[in-house]
Amino acid sequence: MSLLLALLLVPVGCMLVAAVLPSPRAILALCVAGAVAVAGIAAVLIPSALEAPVFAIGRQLMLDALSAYNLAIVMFVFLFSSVYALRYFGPAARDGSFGRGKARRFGASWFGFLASMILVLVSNNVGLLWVAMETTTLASALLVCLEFDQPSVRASWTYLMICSVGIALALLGTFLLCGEARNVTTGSESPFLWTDLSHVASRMRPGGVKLAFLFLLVGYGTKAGLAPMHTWLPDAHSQAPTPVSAVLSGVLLNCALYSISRFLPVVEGATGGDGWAFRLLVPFGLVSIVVAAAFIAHEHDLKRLLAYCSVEHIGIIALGLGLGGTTAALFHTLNHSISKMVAFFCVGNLARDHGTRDTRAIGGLLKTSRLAGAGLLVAIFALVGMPPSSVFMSELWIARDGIAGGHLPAVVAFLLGVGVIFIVLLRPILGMAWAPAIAGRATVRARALDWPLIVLPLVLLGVLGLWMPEGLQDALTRAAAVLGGAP
Amino acid sequence: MVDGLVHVALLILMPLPMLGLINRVKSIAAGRKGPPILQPVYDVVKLLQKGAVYSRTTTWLFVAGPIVALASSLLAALIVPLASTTSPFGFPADVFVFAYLLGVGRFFTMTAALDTGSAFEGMGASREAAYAALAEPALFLALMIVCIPAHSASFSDAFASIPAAGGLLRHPGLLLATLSLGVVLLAEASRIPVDDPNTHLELTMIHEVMVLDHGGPDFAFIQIGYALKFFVLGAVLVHLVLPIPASGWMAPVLFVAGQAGVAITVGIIESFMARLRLTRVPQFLIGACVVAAVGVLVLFTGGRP
Amino acid sequence: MSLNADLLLLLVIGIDLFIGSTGRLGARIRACALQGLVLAALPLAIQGTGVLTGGERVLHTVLAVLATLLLKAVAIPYFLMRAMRQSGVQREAEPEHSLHLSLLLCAVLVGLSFWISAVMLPPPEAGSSPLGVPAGLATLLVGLYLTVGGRTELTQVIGYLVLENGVFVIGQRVLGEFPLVVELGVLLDVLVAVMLMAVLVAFGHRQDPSAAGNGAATPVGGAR
Amino acid sequence: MSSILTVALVLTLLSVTLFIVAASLSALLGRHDRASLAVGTAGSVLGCGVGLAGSVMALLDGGTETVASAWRLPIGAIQVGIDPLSAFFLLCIFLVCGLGALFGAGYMRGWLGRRRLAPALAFFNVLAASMVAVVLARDGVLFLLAWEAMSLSSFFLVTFEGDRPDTRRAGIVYLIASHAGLVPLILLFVLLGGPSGSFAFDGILAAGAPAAVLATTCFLLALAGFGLKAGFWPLHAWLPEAHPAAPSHVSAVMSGVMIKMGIYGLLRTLTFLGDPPEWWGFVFIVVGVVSGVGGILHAIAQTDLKRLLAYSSVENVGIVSLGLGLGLIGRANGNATMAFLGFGGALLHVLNHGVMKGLLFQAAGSVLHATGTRDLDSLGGLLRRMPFTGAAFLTGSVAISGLPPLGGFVGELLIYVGAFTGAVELPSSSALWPLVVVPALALIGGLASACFVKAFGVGFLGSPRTPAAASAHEASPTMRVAMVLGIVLCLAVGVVPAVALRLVEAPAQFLSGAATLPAIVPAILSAAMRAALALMATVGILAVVRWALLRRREVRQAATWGCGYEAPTARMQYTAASFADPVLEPSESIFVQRIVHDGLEGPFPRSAHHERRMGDVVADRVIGPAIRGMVASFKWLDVLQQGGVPRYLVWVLLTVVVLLVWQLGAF
Repeated sequence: MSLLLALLLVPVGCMLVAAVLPSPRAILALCVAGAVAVAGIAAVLIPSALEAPVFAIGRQLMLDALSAYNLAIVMFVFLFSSVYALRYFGPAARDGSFGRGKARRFGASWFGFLASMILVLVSNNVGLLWVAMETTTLASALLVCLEFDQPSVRASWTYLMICSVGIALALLGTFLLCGEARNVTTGSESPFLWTDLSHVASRMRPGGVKLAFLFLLVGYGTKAGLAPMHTWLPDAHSQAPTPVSAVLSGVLLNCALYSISRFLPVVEGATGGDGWAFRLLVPFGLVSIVVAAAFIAHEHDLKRLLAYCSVEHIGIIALGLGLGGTTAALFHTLNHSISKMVAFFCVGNLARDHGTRDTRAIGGLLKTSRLAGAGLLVAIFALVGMPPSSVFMSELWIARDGIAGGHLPAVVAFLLGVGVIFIVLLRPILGMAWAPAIAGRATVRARALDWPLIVLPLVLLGVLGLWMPEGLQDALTRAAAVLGGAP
Repeated sequence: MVDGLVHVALLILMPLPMLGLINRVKSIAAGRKGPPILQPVYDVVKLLQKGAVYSRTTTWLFVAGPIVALASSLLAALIVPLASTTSPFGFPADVFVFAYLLGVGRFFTMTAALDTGSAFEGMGASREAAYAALAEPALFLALMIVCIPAHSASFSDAFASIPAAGGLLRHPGLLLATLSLGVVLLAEASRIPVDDPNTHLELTMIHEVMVLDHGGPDFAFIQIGYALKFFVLGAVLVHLVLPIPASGWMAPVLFVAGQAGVAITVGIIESFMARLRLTRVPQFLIGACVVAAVGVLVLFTGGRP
Repeated sequence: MSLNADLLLLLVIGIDLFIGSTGRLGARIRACALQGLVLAALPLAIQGTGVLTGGERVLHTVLAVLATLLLKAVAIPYFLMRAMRQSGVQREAEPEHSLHLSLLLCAVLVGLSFWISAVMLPPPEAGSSPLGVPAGLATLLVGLYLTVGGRTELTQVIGYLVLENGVFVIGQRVLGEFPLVVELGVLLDVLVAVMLMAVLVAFGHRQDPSAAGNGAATPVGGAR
Repeated sequence: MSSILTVALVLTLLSVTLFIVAASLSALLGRHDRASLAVGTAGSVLGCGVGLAGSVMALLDGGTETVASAWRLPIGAIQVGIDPLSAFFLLCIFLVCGLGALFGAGYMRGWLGRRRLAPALAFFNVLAASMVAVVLARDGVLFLLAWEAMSLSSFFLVTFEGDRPDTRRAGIVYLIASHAGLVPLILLFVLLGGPSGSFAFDGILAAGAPAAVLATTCFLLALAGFGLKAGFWPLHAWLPEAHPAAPSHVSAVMSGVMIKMGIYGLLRTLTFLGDPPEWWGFVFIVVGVVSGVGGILHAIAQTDLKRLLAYSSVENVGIVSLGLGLGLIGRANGNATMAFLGFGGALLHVLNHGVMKGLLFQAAGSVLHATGTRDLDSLGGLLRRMPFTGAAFLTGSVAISGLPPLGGFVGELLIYVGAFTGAVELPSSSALWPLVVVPALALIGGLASACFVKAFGVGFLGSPRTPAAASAHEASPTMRVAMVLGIVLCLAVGVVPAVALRLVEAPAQFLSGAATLPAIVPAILSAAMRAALALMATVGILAVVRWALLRRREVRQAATWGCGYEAPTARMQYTAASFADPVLEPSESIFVQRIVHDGLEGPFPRSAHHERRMGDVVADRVIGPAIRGMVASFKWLDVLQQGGVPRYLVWVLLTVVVLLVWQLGAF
């Protein structure tokens, strides 16, 4: 299917074009146009991929229900973030502080980032997956240090270092797994392709596969931001320009988790399907939630707050997978991406309006910049799982599936952890809402572009909390079927 | 019908002289002759004929206080059987209504006291509130000891069943109930050792200081209401102690004798006991609650009667 | 399996120990380059030189060997040396442990990796070098040790490269050949290294490298 | 399925629609305060009127009906239904919310021009709608949704004056509390829905009563989750913070009905759990005694009028809990009379408390409106200046002290009789438990009298202590209308208890399983009515007598007799704290006292300040330290995020090592 290839090549092409375009504003426009184009291709591809897997380049690329579902989320967030980038860098592009060099660097890395994420999702080859994953690190590290000042370079350095080591471990895991697979593949079967791996899984030796999975889990888990390997995340997410933060938090983590989850059916097939691999995710999920709670309690930087909140939600998704709530976890992925994206947009606007991201220094949230303030408040309410946001629904769903699977202690710990985060995350935000507006700070009117960027996703969250469209339900079921589930 | 008439007659004739009797006993114990037994009646009649002086601070509530206090005591007195085991106004569960009627009277007496805006009367009201709250459980527990054997929360049934249960002496629970009720009587009727009706130091008074500002008919109402309250609680005590028959001429005689006994006992207590320190009063009342609680436990040991 | 492969793998381990025992950055970088050279030679040693003259995967192998050689043995060490000179740091500032201790630790790590591959992993297939996994593992562990224990960014990068080399060796041992993706991976490592180098240079310009990377101390940032 | 029920259900749903439309409109009219006030109020009042009709119809019909919709929630389903239990609580909601909205229309005018009113009106309507939805929900997910909407909307109402520090504190405390309560509720519904695989109440009921262990777990979870909302001691700590902070008509709704949603939830959960073991009833009795006595003692200790009322709500849910305990014991022992009396008394008290606490909060609000303060010791003499408000507060005070002839008495009487019935008719091993209720209720009643004499006496009687109190003005007409309606309701329940009985009859039978109305109940209620009427008649007669006596006599005005002291000032009146002291003295050790005292210094001291605050023992001794401890214990995790790249890598490696060691056996 050539469309699948186009999905990859269009961003690559945009990347090359962005690297040579002369005007920053043209590059920003290209970002939007390119994102629209890729989203359009994805929109054509996804329905058919949900029905049956789509292949390209001799089965090296594949888009099945699971990756199509994730691709939809990626494209959604990416599209919105591209528009937001226009809004975010627009003023700087006009006054010259977003110069040509920076713009080119941004445009190229932006599309490189998109291409690598798409590659993560569409690769049918575990090696290719690894390469794509590494590429996302590279592209996003460039984006993180776009400003190239001390903190951002430092954050970028930490990010590169930790994730590279992590991903090296994942490579080791990949080698080990493929080594095991190589012993049992016959004929045209390749030890590198998902499609074949799942066929031969039952013939592999459980011990070797388990060892490989441990490395894969820690390796890709580092990239996904599961605690205690999450340490790079708050720095990188808070130092990146806001559109980048939104994509990092909103979808890059999902991609990493997607990589782990892809291995689950293979490992399960090799180990007799007793849920060993799924169970391994549970402690990571719980630890992530607890660690996030602990750090949110002391944090004052808005973007770092959101970054830790991502650690929490990735933990919840991992927990959901581990407890047998595969569908719920996938639904939660969507909800988290949307809400985190909006939260970052709002924080970006607020930080620009107030000149700071320190929760203690911002007051009159709902007065000084009304739309961004209200949007942040609503987004945070959604993120902490307040109904009627869909996050509440997916968390409830995970709890239900966990109980149905007989994991009472884990569910109790999960609910308690989420409850603690509810409090510690809302406290600074409400503090900003209640604190008197800083004297002399004029009310900042929202631009026309801000309205759809902030309001649309929030409305979507509310709608999804109260109404499950037939199509989404179907997609979730099909995507979950790819993963199977913990017994 | 006759019973009802006797009831009303006793209600009209006895309460105020009982107070006179107490004073007489105290005087005699102090070696004085003392005022006539009917002195309280004379006082009330005189008060009823007087005009009134109202504080500029007060409102209609100040006037309402004595009226409600008297009305509630009157109704309570109609509920409790006097010289009989039936009362003209008895009904199922009247025990609870009885206690709450006394509560209404107290509520309005206290608010009337606060209406004057005087620190003294506030002081009295505050103490009244505290001690009444502590006396309440004792009263209810004691009444339960009486009512449970009768399987009915009505005074008529309960009093009728006491002789069947063997009276006071055969029933240790009943004895404890009597003790407890005695304390409640002293507290509710503001007698020594809880309160001293004769003191002239406002700082130490409870009931008297609450009604300092009332005069004329209002004060008369208060005095009558107060006497009725004493009388009706005394009546309950009498029924616990003496086997008052359901009817017949013996009933009024026994009852009047019993009430006189109550008055004399109170008079003797007042003569030979000092007022408790205010901080000790709660202990005294909690003690009454504990006694009544023990009475309930005694009642339940070996199966409920 | 030829003797050559065993010798090469032994050499890899030896280089690990050397890197662990020297405090001079220049020496470490050179050792790294040597290790890259060895790694480039490894496929030839395993598959025999005959692979260069015939067979279906000639081009493939040649390219892999050349890429490895070029990158791991030449380009990266060159960049590292440049970065070292620019940052002005010649040796590990005040090594945390004495170098003897460091050497001892590396020796223990090497021992550990032999033990792990003997006890925990399945025995090697007949005909393949028994040294493959232990050597790879040892390289990996020493690399990790250098990364974690490194006090300057340069040491950490060197450690990371050693670690990569370890994964590379293990991959070769486990998979027996270079699949396309591993080659891509090698290329990527270069990119990573270049990135790291860029960062390093940035640090060099902005002095105070010792405080770098302390995320918790990052002040609450401005409008971003 | 009867057509009356269908109509009733449609009417209640219509009321929800009206609330939501009113909420949206008043929010959209954001900048036009007057318009949004008018629209919001009209919507609430209209909705409550419509809903009231529906709920009364359903209550009189006494049947059960459930309707499922085809709407797809992500999980769960939209299912609503009405049965006697729902209908009764709907009645309470519509009554109290309607009066609250009416009062609020006048009350909110005080903020005109100073604050945007639209949010308060919108959230008030949302609160009403969500409470109705809680009661109508027949699916766990829908229930939780409505429950959280209720918490959230009331949170925004509590923080209406978010710029005040104490309000902020209250808001945070409230948020923490309501979320802490949500966790057990989620677990509860997940556990209940687990076996049947769906959250629908029908499904849960159809799955049959859960096994004993599961039932007990569910019971305890419900007690924790719903008890927190209901304000059971010691889960009450949020209540005295949150309720006073809200605008007064909202406090009225929160105290009057919102905390009763906790009671509703408990009762609804009990219907799922099959036949209750006896000890559940004992638990309720213990909870009731502790809440009642603890609540009222803390109420007496308060000098803040609205805080006092909030603590009194804790006391009153304690009384409700006593009734529930009796009902459960009755059911466990198969004694339908006792069960009916217990549940009936509890429900009647729910209704009564809604009305009278609504009235009291409205009166307190009108005082706040007029004087700008809630501090009792800054008030005084208000009855002269605000006769309507004073009468309302007095009526509420008498009623909430459980005194005849007002409503509060009837509910307590039923509970007393229920307890007595239990003490007489149960096997003697269990009979002591109901007997405990009698002295407990008596003590609570006595203390409540003391509390409200203090509140009314210090606040409304005597002479004004501050200029603000001296210049107080009467409430506006709409506020007065609301209060008069409240007074009438209080009186009506007390004087015509048969009507009140008709309202609780169906739900009490539903809960107790009594096939018919126990014969003793009408007898008692008619007796109560006679007592109330007789009392009123006697008071009337005596008033006439007094009038006749004084008609021809001299009636003079003078200063209060000061025992010879000639220059009394208003500051010399007895204060709220002094009044409370003798009552609290026996129990002083349970309070956490904060005494601020800058003592007299030197031979000629200028002025001195002495202040005593009675803190909440649970909040100050347990919850506060627990939360601080938790936050402090998070500190040690900071080690994860210190030390830069090398240290971060150590964590990654450590994870690998731990995993390897942990899973060593798996290879």
